[in-house]
Amino acid sequence: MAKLTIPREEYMFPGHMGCLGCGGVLAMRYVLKALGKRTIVSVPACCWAIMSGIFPNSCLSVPMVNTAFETTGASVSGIRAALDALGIKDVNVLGWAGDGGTLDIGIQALSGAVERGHDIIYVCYDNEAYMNTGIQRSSGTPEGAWTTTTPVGKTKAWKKGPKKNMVEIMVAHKIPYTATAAISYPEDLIKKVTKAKNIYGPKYIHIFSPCPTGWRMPPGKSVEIARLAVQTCAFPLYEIENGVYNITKKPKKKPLKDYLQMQGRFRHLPEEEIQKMQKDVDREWEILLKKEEFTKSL
Amino acid sequence: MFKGYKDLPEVPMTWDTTFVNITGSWRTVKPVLDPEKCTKCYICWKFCPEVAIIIDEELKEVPKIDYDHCKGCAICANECPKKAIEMVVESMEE
Amino acid sequence: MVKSVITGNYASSYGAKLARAQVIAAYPITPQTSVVEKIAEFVAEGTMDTQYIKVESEHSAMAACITASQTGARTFTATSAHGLTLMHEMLIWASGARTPVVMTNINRAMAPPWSVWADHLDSVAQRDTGWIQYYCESNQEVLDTIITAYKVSESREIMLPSMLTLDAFYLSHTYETVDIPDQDKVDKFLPPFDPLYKFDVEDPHLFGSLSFPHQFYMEWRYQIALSMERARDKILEIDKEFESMFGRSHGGLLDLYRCDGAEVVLIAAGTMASTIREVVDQLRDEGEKVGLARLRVFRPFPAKEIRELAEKIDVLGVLDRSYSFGYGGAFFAEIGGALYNHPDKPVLKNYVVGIGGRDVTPNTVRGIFENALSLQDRGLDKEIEWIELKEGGE
Amino acid sequence: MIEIRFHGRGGQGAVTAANILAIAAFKEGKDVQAFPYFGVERRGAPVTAFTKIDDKPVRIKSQIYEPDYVVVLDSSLLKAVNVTQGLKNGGTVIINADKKPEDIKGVQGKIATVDATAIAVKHGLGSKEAPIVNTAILGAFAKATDVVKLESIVESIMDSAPAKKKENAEAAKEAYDNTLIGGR
Repeated sequence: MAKLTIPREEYMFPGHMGCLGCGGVLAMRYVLKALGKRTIVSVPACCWAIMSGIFPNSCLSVPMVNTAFETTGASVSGIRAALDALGIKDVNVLGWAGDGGTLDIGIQALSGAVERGHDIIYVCYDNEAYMNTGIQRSSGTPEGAWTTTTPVGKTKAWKKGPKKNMVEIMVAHKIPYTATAAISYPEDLIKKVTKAKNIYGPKYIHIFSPCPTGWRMPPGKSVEIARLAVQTCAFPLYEIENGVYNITKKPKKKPLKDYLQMQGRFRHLPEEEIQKMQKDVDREWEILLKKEEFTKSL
Repeated sequence: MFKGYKDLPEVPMTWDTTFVNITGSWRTVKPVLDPEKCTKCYICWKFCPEVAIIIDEELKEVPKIDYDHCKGCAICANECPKKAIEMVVESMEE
Repeated sequence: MVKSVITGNYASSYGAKLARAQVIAAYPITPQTSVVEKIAEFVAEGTMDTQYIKVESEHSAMAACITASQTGARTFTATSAHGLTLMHEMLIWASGARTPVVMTNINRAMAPPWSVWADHLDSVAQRDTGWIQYYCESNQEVLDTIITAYKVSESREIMLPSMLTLDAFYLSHTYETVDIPDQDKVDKFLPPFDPLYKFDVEDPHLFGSLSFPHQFYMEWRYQIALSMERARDKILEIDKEFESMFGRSHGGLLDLYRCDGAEVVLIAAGTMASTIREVVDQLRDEGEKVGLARLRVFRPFPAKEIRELAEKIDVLGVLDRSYSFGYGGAFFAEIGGALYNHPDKPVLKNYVVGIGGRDVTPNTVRGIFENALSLQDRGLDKEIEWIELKEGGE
Repeated sequence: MIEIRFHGRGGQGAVTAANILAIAAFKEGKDVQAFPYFGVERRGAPVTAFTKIDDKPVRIKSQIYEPDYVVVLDSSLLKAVNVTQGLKNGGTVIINADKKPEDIKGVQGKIATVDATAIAVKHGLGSKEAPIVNTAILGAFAKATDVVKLESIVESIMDSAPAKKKENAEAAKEAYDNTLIGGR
């Protein structure tokens, strides 16, 4: 008789509007298992603003507010300030936005919020494109990917340029805690969110949240693809606490091809492009190992 | 529950949970769990995005699938270490 | 009660302090900066207990105020011109979420070209956002209106945000005598903020989720419309209540000056009105039957009061310190609309004046009155006239 | 004016079906209009789409409340949505179902059925979990009504089907041949 490896308590009701196999739903389910009932969630325009429920239904058992697309950082600042003004203690203030809402339109408010040092947790559930509006490219879309605004065509118009590295941008803000997580490793995810919960100040957690609809793959493969992303080092799992890097999953590296070929959004890639991407992943992984080694030695 | 502006809360907010949404009607294939093969590791419960796999209090029983809400995404079938869950094409029962 | 000589900006900071704003989120912009600087001083000196968020933009200022209000705190902010227009999306959000935020806006011209001087386009252009709008004439009115605005906005049957505006430099940087009321007296007048709905981990709801066309979006908008109508009487009621406690009224929605027996009246908002009062007195002494109607509240629009005034006079001159391209002044358009179905209509003329902070001197006003008076017998000459416009050409 | 209302779920191609039908009618010289109504662009969530066909310009810009025909791309919707609401009497309901019309309960009006799902899967349209049934159901529509000819639908498919044009055209023809039309 196995013991559960993650908390049993649920803060999410069935019947939400998430697509089949949605990674972003699992991300929320796990984060709330770590944060618990005393949590207020601020959600901008994104998949989560819709799937959280259409009037009059909500799919969470914690208070949640929908806000304008650019405003998550500002919205959570307002909530924390009000809680402090009203003397309401031990409530987690959670900003919850997608890659577009975090890396693009919401980056200014996020930078402002963390620079001001508000006691908030900001989670970016990253499905690597504007999925709620039907899979348009964002700065979180990985190089080489098909989206409806990088439709490949005859001119190889897939997404060019590297995925914007939001984690490093947050590290540059010198906030107390930043981490990456993935829905395929809920134990690791929950451990990191719990750690963030007990640190005062701004915390940023970037959660890899596959979108079967947008990545052109069967819904049942969401968790498996998120596992492969970590095992191929396409999406490393690590945390940075006051500038010190700590890699929480050091896999026996699998070839990037295993990860790419399961997804329709990469199916068009010629061999030499895949090789180039493999080199990029290898190089980034080496840099990360060096960062860990170096910052731990200080 | 609300019929018009006279009985609506003036702040646009929700009053109920999504549990009432029968999203089970979305699926075309449904997971069927074979109790013989199930080792009650509850990995299917862990990875279900619909919170539609029900486990008992003492963690002794084979998990039950809430077909009112399961969308048939097949993550559970994909993740089950014992391949105890099979995706079956939804038959046209009434 | 302390009589002192302060600027309109400081009057605004004192208003926020006396109203015990609990969360302030603001971003600096000329000519509003001394509002937020003064508040920072209060906080640093420990004389104001507030959470002051120095946001990175005005858009974030309003976003933070909205969620702070939804959490249950009384919120305040201040901005001007480009800051206000950057907030436009969030202004609509604030009324849609029924968050009674109170904001000071310094009326300033929109670029390009750059101009930091008085102009009403910034706030007039926000007339459709569901915010109650007060246009102040004096620093005293600025301070008092912040306090009364909270009481109106936070009453359960209103629950709508308010902005009060003051002209750049003519008030924001102009020192005037202002009576700063005692805190305990203001506390008696203005009860703590107690919203019916707010974030509560013991009573979770989702605020602001999607509503299908066939559901209740239209009904929520109608509720806002009803609240804005109820705000007419509420503003008058609270203006009287304030007068009984503090001995001052600022004229409710339409602040009339010597309109009894007047035949020619000018309608104007902001500091121009003070100059017009001066000229009205001079012309009255010269036997001219003139008066001033100061448009104090633009939203909700005082249509009834304007109709009651209009039926008694021959000529109504509407001074607009903004202009809606392809139409005319906004006040002129709305006043004309309000009079359309009214049986007795005066001659109605639009004087576009003081754009970009151009000075509205007593002579300017006297010239307008002379033109308006001449219309009594010869009728309307020109429907819209830009006053003291540099034509050049010869 | 002929009004057709489509009921489906996100990802099944209801919106494209309405468009293809409109283009088919356009090819027969008619004036047309097609538009969707959905709040949630979600795979699986109910979607409604409308096609209007007339000899003179179609001007009304509102949903269809009294359809002449209703097309149901997913029979599981019969439980969730009152698909025949406002159906004109004598109107026909075309349903994707592996059942005979007589066995369809709870739906009034003349009924036509075809197993569009099986046809779609057979022609590799969409995936097993989420087959795209729109071109097949349009074949059934051509059979069950005299609004447009099968050839126009096939031609419209060849023009505008985003992918697998030939397979989609085959699916429409196969559905046309296998459509069962009820008596009532």
